[in-house]
Amino acid sequence: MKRLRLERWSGQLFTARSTPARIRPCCLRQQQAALPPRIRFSSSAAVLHDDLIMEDGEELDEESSTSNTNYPSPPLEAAFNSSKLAALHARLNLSQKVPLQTMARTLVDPSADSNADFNNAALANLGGSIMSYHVSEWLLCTYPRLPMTVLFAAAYAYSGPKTLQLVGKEWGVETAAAPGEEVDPGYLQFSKLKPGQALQSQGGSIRPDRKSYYRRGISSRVVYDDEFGDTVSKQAESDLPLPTEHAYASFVKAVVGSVYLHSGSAAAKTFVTNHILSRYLQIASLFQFKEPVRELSRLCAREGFEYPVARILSETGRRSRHPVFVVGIFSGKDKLGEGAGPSLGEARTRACVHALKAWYLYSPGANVRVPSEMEAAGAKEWEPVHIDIGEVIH
Amino acid sequence: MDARLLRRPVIDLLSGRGQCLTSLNASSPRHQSSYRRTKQHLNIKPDSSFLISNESPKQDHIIFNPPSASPSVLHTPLKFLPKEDKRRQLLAATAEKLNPVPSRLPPPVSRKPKMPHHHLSDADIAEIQRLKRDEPEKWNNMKLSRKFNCSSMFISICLSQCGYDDTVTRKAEKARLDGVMDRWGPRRRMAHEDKLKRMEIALRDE
Amino acid sequence: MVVQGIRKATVGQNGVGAFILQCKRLDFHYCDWAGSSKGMNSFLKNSLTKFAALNPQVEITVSPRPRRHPVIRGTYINGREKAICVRNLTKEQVLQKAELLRDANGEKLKKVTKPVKSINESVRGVWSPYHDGGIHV
Amino acid sequence: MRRIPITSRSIGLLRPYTTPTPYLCSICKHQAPAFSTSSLRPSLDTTEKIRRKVWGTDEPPGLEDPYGGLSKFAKKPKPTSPPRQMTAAPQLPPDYVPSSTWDGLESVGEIYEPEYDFGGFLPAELVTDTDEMTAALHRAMVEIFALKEAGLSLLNIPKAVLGLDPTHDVDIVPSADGTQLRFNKDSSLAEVLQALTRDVSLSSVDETAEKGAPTEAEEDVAADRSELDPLHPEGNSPLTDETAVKEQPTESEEDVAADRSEADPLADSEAYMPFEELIASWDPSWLQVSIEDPEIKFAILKRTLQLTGVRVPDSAIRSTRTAQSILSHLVTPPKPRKLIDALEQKEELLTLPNVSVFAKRVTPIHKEKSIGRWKLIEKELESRDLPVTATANNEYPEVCSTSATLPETAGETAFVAEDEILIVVGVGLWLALTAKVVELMLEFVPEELVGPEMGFELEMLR
Repeated sequence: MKRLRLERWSGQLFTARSTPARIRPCCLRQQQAALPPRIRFSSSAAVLHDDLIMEDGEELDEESSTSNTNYPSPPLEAAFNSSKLAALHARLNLSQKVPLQTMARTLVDPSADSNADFNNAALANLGGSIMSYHVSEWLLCTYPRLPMTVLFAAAYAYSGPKTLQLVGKEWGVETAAAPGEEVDPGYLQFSKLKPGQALQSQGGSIRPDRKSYYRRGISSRVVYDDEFGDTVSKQAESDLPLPTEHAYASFVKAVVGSVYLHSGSAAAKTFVTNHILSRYLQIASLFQFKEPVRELSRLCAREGFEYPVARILSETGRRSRHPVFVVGIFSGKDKLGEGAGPSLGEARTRACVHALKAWYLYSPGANVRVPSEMEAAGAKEWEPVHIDIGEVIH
Repeated sequence: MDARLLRRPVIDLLSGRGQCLTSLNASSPRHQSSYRRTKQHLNIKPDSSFLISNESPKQDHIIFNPPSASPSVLHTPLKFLPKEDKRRQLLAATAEKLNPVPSRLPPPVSRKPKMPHHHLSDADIAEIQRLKRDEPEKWNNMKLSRKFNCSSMFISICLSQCGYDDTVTRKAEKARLDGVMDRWGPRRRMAHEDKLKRMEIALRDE
Repeated sequence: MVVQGIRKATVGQNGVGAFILQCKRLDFHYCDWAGSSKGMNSFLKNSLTKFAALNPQVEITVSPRPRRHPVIRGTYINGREKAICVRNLTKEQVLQKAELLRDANGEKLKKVTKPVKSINESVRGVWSPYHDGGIHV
Repeated sequence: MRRIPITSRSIGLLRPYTTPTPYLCSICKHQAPAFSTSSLRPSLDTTEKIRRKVWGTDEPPGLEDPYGGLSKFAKKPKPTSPPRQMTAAPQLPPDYVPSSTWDGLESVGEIYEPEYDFGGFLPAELVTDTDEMTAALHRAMVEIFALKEAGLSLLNIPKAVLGLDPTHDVDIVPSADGTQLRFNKDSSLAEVLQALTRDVSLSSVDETAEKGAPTEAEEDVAADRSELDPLHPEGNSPLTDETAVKEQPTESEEDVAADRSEADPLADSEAYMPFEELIASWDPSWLQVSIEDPEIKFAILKRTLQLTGVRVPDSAIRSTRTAQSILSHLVTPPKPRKLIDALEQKEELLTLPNVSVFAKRVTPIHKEKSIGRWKLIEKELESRDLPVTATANNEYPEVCSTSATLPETAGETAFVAEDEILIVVGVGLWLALTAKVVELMLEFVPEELVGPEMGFELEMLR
């Protein structure tokens, strides 16, 4: 493909790249204005090289230039020639403060480029923290009585790798087949797992109690594990091949991190609210009970309510093949919940599950204030949110 | 607004579209096989709360027509609301009017008389354990619970510490039950499996 | 552990919170020689700048396709493609086709009978015969 | 209804069988019946037939034409011309000799003559360079404003573009009471005017014609010049020089040579100055000079046309008000031949970040390259000794044992794996099959069907 290069490419870009120490400028704080005008036609590296010879009229050393094209990720200046990247930037409605180089960097996974100056590991770490902070503060303030396990599951549903893969795909990001210098910087670059290849062990977790006879309780998960209750692998950054969902997750996190770095915390919060927290989830469907009847009686005992009694609200066809019983759970004279089932036992179980969910899913309102709102200038005085004493233990 | 509320049922009656009133009793000779017939059939009389009567208020008002559906889990019962919640007062005010506390509660599911709680002394518990230790074959849980007037659950808790090794009994009991299940036919087996599945689903509330 | 959490993934609702335009890429193919590309070439020369500036979230590529009819090809976020042959169309008609592709969501065309589609739970719940006060026989 | 062919009609049976019928096509047979029962009658016109029928006789009474007289559609007799009178040939003079060449004869029609040759007033070569065009416009404006300043008629614009440009060092400054020329150290009004008038003098006389002696008009101009002298005394010396040289009534060749030789030293100093620097040396406000006056505008446009050969469209003349607008019409780039050339000029399109424009067709290889798969494909193809692209290498790869049997003329490449055997099916057609398949094939193919072309390889296989 002929490459129409209107700007003059000077040899300095190439000489800078030929330094053996592989020093490339870090893009994190570079501003867009300082860079050459964006005129693009094509982005194939080989043709670029041909044109360089033709336009500059100087003979580049073939051997040296080919030996230098082994960078594992596209160069920084390619970010300005990629229309895909610019379209992605505009599609996410990012501020102009977020430069295209940073955008390009968020798309390079550590498994593609192990150099920490050019991959998104640091950005993803930062963005992941910001995202999980906003998700968890919103969940905790909106549903203050969620059990810890359900809270983990809800956090996973909002910011887990599966969801972030969906988010990344809904942003229109595609994966590159293999990372390399010639790849368009608008593609997500990581080294893919081969079919049938097993996940590499990450070298154990950081938990101090690695022995199998230790009980991995919920409280220890809060302390030692990550925001979803999973163990954190010991090896922080690895350039091993990884599943696609993890690559997408680190990309989305890195975008949040870059928004935070360039536009500030308020913009990052808005971004997380718009793209992550606006997604649809029925939190009521995340519960899996084991012994709801006993749990409800323990709850009533703890809270000082009267002992819950199951009462038949209505029934039909008791002696038929398909009876239906509607059973309500009453504590004293107040109805806590009700459920319908084909047998009295199942109806009672359903009624207890219903009552327990009604307890756990108490919400002070959808627009409850979260602590990060206090960061805004001129925020109202903080009113304490409802804090629950925790789930029922029996 | 008022006029419209009034107009629709009146027009329905006059235009002969009020067949919904009779359709419940009279068996329809035809199936509701067309869109128009279905729509016409579903064109039912509005709830009485929508109708204007002499008691209906003369000013702007809210018509409260609770859904005929099982309540949502997101509607926290009054009892579960925390003390500082603002909805407590509102719900308490409306609950009196809308759901007056019934003078007679519905019948409970299990009519069995409740066992008395916490009436056994340590000596009684030691006696239970001794009986089981001495004559394990004779004293099973049901007999013990009947003798001491307590729940069999309590008996099982007591006996878990009595020192009697019941693994053999358990195994034999399990083998007996498995033998019974092996004799089941396909219909009963399927019904049993379905029941287990339904309980699983009930625990997930799906 | 009493209550277990079930792991699920949230469902995106485009337009609630953030809106992502579903058309992510428009390829304009033209031919320098053939007369059927006349309107397309005029569009590329005159109107593309404005069109591209108005739609920065769409990646736009212009490439020749010699000895073929001019085509606009849209690539969508759901992975599908739509292509429209714009042979012998005028500049304005080409612009209309480009806007059509930009506004499409990539799904196959289907008849929309209900004006509102929602995945939200019904506010009044699913009707149940046991909660209607019952019919007393 | 289907017609009965004429040969099978009963009437046709009347014909004797012995007469051989010549071949007739079916159409002719139908159109011309071979046997006619109607008698031959004299042809009568329709009116006559009807008249006979009406009257029932063959000689109907009355006029042939019932309306009497001759119809006006009837052919009128041609007026007979009087017979041509024969006249005697004129008497030639006794000394008449027919000429054998055309010398001295009156010429009629288009015959090339040098004096009829139309010499256009436009230069033969159009100016395309932007800077040169700008300089020409500047020169034209300086000259026109100089003429105006001197109070001369604007019709004095010389016809031909001659001589050097004395206007390099003149600035055009818009001022409140009109446009003014500001002469810097290397120029003067007189010099400009002198160059102009010299051009006038040169152009007034035809170049091809002799211009040895100064004509009356030139003397008038010289007198004009002498009047201007007191105004600009510093322009005196070149002026006198000029006239001195010119007034020498020498041979024309010398005059022209002198003219040129005089131009050289002046040109030396300025001609080597690039146009960019020249334009940069001028006060940029000259582009904003108002040329509302139609007379001036016309004169400037005319002079620019002479200098550059580029015509400003009539529709644009009305809307031009400044030098800038004239320039914008003059320096319009040539029409691009390809769309990509047109897009290249659209800076705002190319600077849009979401647009990429390709000059050549985007092939699958480019797509694979952009997602990084091409290097894998290349590696895999090379590891199998396969050509990367169709045109990459046309050499045959290593073929295990059958390489000698490959047809030499085939331009394609055959790829045979190690466990496969090549079978030539026809010229340029071959199959690569595994040995097992070939054995199976041989079981089912009868011996006699294995022809000599095929048997070559099959024998080798056995």
